[in-house]
Amino acid sequence: MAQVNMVQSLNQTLAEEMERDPNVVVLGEDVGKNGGVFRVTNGLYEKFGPERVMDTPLAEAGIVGTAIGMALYGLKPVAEIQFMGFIYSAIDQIFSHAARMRTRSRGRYRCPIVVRTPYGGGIKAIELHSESTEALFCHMPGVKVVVPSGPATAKGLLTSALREEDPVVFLEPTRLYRMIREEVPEGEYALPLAKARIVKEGKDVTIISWGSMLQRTVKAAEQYDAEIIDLMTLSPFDEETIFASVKKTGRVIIVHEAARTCGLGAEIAATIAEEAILYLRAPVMRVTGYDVVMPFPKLEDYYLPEETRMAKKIEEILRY
Amino acid sequence: MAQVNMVQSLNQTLAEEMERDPNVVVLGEDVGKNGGVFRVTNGLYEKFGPERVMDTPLAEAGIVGTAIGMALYGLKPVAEIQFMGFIYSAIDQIFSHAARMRTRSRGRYRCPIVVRTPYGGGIKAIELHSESTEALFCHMPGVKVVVPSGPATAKGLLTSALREEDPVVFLEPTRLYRMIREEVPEGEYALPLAKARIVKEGKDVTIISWGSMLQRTVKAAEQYDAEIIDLMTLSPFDEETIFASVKKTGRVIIVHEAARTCGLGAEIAATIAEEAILYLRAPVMRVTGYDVVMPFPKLEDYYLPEETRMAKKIEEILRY
Amino acid sequence: MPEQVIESFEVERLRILNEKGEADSSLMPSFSPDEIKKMYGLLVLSRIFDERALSLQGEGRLGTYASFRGQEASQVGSALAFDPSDWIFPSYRESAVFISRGYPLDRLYQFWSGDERGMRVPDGLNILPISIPVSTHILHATGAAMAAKIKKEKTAAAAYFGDGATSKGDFHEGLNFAGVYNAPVVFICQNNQWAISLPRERQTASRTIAQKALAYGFAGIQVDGNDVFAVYKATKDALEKAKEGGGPTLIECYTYRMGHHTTADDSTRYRIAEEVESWKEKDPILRLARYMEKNGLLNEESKKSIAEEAGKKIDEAVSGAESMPPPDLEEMFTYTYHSLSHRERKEMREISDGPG
Amino acid sequence: MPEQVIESFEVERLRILNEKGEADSSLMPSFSPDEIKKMYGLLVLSRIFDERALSLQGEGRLGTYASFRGQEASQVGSALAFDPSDWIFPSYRESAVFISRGYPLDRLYQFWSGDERGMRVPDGLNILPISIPVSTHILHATGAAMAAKIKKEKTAAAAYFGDGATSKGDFHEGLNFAGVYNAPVVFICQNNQWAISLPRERQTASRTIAQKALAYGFAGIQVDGNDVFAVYKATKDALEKAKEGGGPTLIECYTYRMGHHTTADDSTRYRIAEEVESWKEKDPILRLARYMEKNGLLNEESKKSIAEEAGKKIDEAVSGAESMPPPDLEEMFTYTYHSLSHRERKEMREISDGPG
Ligand SMILES: Cc1ncc(C[n+]2csc(CCOP(=O)(O)OP(=O)(O)O)c2C)c(N)n1
Ligand SMILES: Cc1ncc(C[n+]2csc(CCOP(=O)(O)OP(=O)(O)O)c2C)c(N)n1
Ligand SMILES: [Mg+2]
Ligand SMILES: [Mg+2]
Repeated sequence: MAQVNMVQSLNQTLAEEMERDPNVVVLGEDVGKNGGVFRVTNGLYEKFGPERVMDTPLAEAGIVGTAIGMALYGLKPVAEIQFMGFIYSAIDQIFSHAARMRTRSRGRYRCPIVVRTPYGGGIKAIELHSESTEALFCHMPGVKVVVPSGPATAKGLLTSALREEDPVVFLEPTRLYRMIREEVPEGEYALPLAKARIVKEGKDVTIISWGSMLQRTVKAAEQYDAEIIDLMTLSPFDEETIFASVKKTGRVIIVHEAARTCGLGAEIAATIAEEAILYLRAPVMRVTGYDVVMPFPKLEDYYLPEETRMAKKIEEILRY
Repeated sequence: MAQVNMVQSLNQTLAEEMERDPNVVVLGEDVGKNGGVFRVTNGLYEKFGPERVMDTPLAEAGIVGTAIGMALYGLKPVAEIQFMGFIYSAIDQIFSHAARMRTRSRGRYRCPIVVRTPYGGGIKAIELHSESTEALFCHMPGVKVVVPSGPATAKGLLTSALREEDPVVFLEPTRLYRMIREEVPEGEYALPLAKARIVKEGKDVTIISWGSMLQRTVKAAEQYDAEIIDLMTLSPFDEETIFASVKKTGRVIIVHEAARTCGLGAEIAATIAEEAILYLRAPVMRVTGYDVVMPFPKLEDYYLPEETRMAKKIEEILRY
Repeated sequence: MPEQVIESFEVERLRILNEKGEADSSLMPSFSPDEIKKMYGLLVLSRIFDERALSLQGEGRLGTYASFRGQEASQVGSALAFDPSDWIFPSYRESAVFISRGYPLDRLYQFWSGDERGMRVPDGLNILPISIPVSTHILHATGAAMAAKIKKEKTAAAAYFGDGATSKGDFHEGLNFAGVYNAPVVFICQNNQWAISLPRERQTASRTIAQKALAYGFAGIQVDGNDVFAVYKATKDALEKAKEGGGPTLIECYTYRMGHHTTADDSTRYRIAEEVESWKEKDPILRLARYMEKNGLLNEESKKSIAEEAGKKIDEAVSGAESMPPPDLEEMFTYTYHSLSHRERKEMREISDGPG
Repeated sequence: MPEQVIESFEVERLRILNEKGEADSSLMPSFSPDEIKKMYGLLVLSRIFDERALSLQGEGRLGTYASFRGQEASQVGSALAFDPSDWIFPSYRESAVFISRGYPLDRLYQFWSGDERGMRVPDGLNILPISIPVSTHILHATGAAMAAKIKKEKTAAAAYFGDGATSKGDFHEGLNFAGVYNAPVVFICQNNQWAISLPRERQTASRTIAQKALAYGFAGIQVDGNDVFAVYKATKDALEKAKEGGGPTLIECYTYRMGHHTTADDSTRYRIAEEVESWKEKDPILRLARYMEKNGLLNEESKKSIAEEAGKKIDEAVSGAESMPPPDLEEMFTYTYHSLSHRERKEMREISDGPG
């Protein structure tokens, strides 16, 4: 097993799945010769040629819309949206078509596209290059939402996404692309979707986190006997693992980078309150981004939840 | 005061505000001669002419995007999206531009557009004519979301929306357009945004509802000593009124038509749990649409929350 | 080279059959008498399907319905040009395309009665469910055509849409991708002069829809959309070109929506009766009938028996549709994902606990 | 009329100043020597602004930056054609448009250093903040132009965008609305041959960008984008036409992006050095300098002093930008809405309780 970063891991996974399944094709802006602006598709163009690695015109609805057509025809398209901030013009294609093709045709057609996109802040980028609006997609039935938090989960989850029957929005935490190196299993390695992962067991508090925030959460909780859950699939999310942990700890903090209001944290909190309130020894708490437009680099460190803010919340909930 | 339905009330309000403020213009598909497919803009074209009541080409991003340009130039555009199911292709313009113009320019520019759209099911319509995805817009800082529940609130809220400094997504419950007639104040009548309304006071349970669901909620709760809150502005929503009621009743049910997962109900539940948990005598419960694509007419009655389902939940929470 | 003309373009219009029923033999595709009779039969079947749908709707037996009266030649003529292996991406006004493709008539009525099961396309039939959001399915046709090319299969794809659909970004992106990838796709615009209440001249300032193809580097052609022969020929030519690697084509079928936009619409609010009246003489069925009568392919008697036969099929379809049992509640959940999510399972239990 | 040509179109290309610095006097707008010197001054100032930005970025003193080297004539030439009352909707590569419009240079650097306050456009200056999402701001220009028309004000609006932007739906919808409403708007496409790594030929199959205007029923023209006179003239003509009620124009400035896409890009991955090399001779500043030298408007000495003066302005701008105090944390909340929401107030309190 080699030590690789997330970009390399995603890149290898794509290459392996393209090798395995001739129907897998990649499309998006600059994914070809340029290998993607983050190099996630590096070398695929050279290896699989322009028919399977398509540099597209600059049109996000076009990328997702043609991917849908390809999927209907029998391909397995992996569409890259260059930054999550540019997915909004493709939302109509995702919501009105990809998510509905199966139900609209009562099962005759399916639409197993994967829409990959880097998300989240912390890379000192300009406007709309730091979005984390995963909750929008979690609200839409028919779409799955998946987020890895490191090189190994990136491989396991992308492999599964590429073998899924349903459309998947696959969010890649930009800040972590090159930050973490870890051992990634070689060969076939698939992590089941809709299953969370317990990163660290603990008794005093459950912290639920994902993607960009996981690594910070783990650090922030080092001093505590915290159980840390990496949600991995955000929709549909793994209630079972959460409930089991809540029953054990009685305290829950949810951490996400997205704005608080109507973020996925709200749904998790509401679900726990509805179904596991008797186990709670404190209110479910959230550490999140603020309800403002993600600021430019000069202020982004104040926007993003970081360890101090998380630790404060842990203290608060433990005192409760 | 005359007895009017919601279509008439909205229509009169638009006419009055257009009379008052020459900068108010209306644009959208079929809003001119045809008066809108639901006739909300009926007669405005004849009264104010084609420059102030613009039949646009079929292009939702175009409608909202040009409205943004008009707002920047100093007009007060009211854009109609024919059905909420077609707003998705305009989401990019709303999220990436309307919501950010003020912050992007540090206050030099503002973007006070109103995007009106009929939402919700119950009119036996085909696909994408029954969406209720208000939560998407509540997750986006910089946008306000407003929903009337009857002819009078329609006037009061639309008047305020038309005088707002910020972009407003104004959702009109299609099912109620012609269902309810009530007295609507004549002349100036503005209901403040971000303020909820207590429809009925009560002691045993607080039921929070809005728009399309309010009228059913009121009926369902008739037999109970329930306090019913019509939220009216969904973003930013009125926490104060909610907290005050929770303190009184200790029990909360939230009713919405949208799919449960990541609906606005989740945020309200999470907020209450975070800030008012000590007052709760039961978990916050939700009565919502299911996590499926809104079905066609043959099944829509089973999808939409109705009185029996609500009453059951009231019984459940009172027994808790 | 200061002021220099660097490009020049032309847009053509094709018509084979005029209103008197006279065909231009130099352009006429070689149809056998049976083929022409088949065309006529489908035109009539479609017309009766449409009329029946309107009356069923009036009786509350169907939901809101979109009539295609006047556009039969555009739909039947083009649909007949496809191979079974080609892929069709229709909009909501294309019932006659479904009918020409052999789609079960009862399922069409079932769909319009508000039942998703009507769009369970039979296996092996390469047509997509109706796309309700205008224009957005154009991209799917382009994508499917790109896929066919990648898979090196000699199939083409086609999207049907209206004049209104050409204003939306998806049209633009769909045609642009098609041009760039030289995809085997045919874009069939039924320019019926109206998009609900918006007349064609207010939809776009370009004088034709066909010329919009110039923006994407491929050919656009306008055809008389009430001339079933011209529509057939233009579509056939475009499909052949596509499959030979010649890339996409935009076909503008110049036609007219004789009815209201849908049964929920009242077109007298925005258009004058004279305009509708003036198109009656251009009726596509009338025109083909005249041609056939002139050429001994149709007489009063055969006309009647064709209509009767079609009527019978429609009767059967209606009773077929109306005798279908209502959908199970579970239907609502079954197709959201490949398999039920945890949450859906809980919700299904909630629902089956009792009504509401 | 079976097969009939119903439309024909031409696309023109305009150039006034050739690479040797010779101007076509029949097309040359009447500039005073001072006006030409002003143009030259702005070209040089812009070039130095750009070079300094690149070096500041290299030192970590700016964030990711988009160089416009090679496109100075397209930007300065067009920007000078506007009246102060006209409205400009720029993209991220238009620093020279901002500079020509009189935008404070220090604010530009401030913006590129990752500080929103840099896009606090000074009151009275009719230019919008940079639009990061490609193409989407085109609609705003159309909307503003529609508003000007509604308000019966003789102003025009203009959007700047790249060749890549023409592929997106917003371009289509923006131009189509403009055509339909005959709006006083000018669409200025800087076709710099690349959209990050995608060459122009793969962006669209149409041979020119200019011809895309045909789809919307108005004129498109290609100009030599490295010829500041031609760009000025085309823009001026289009603006005048717009204000006279003649409707929109699409101007394709045919130019070249000499640098990487941004400082985060490495263009050697996808394009060959020879191509870049071949455009050096076409440099817009070089070309104007040659013209001016030929016409006694520039010599070695004045050239040097213009450059020095520009350098000084840039020095001042950099130190101005770098001496600005960091933004308050509250800044993050202040501009979300007209006034703080309840929730924002709570969150602000949370943040000011202490770091993080
Ligand atoms: C994206 C979208 N916007 C709006 C609508 C509502 N709508 C349905 S049909 C229609 C007009 C379509 O006109 P056209 O494309 O000419 O097709 P036609 O109805 O004439 O066949 C409109 C506005 C829709 N279905 N989809
Ligand atoms: C909607 C959107 N998609 C993708 C991007 C990422 N991106 C930034 S610039 C660019 C290429 C733009 O090319 P072009 O329009 O030719 O302008 P140029 O950069 O050449 O000036 C891309 C893909 C973006 N900013 N916005
Ligand atoms: Mg039409
Ligand atoms: Mg470019």
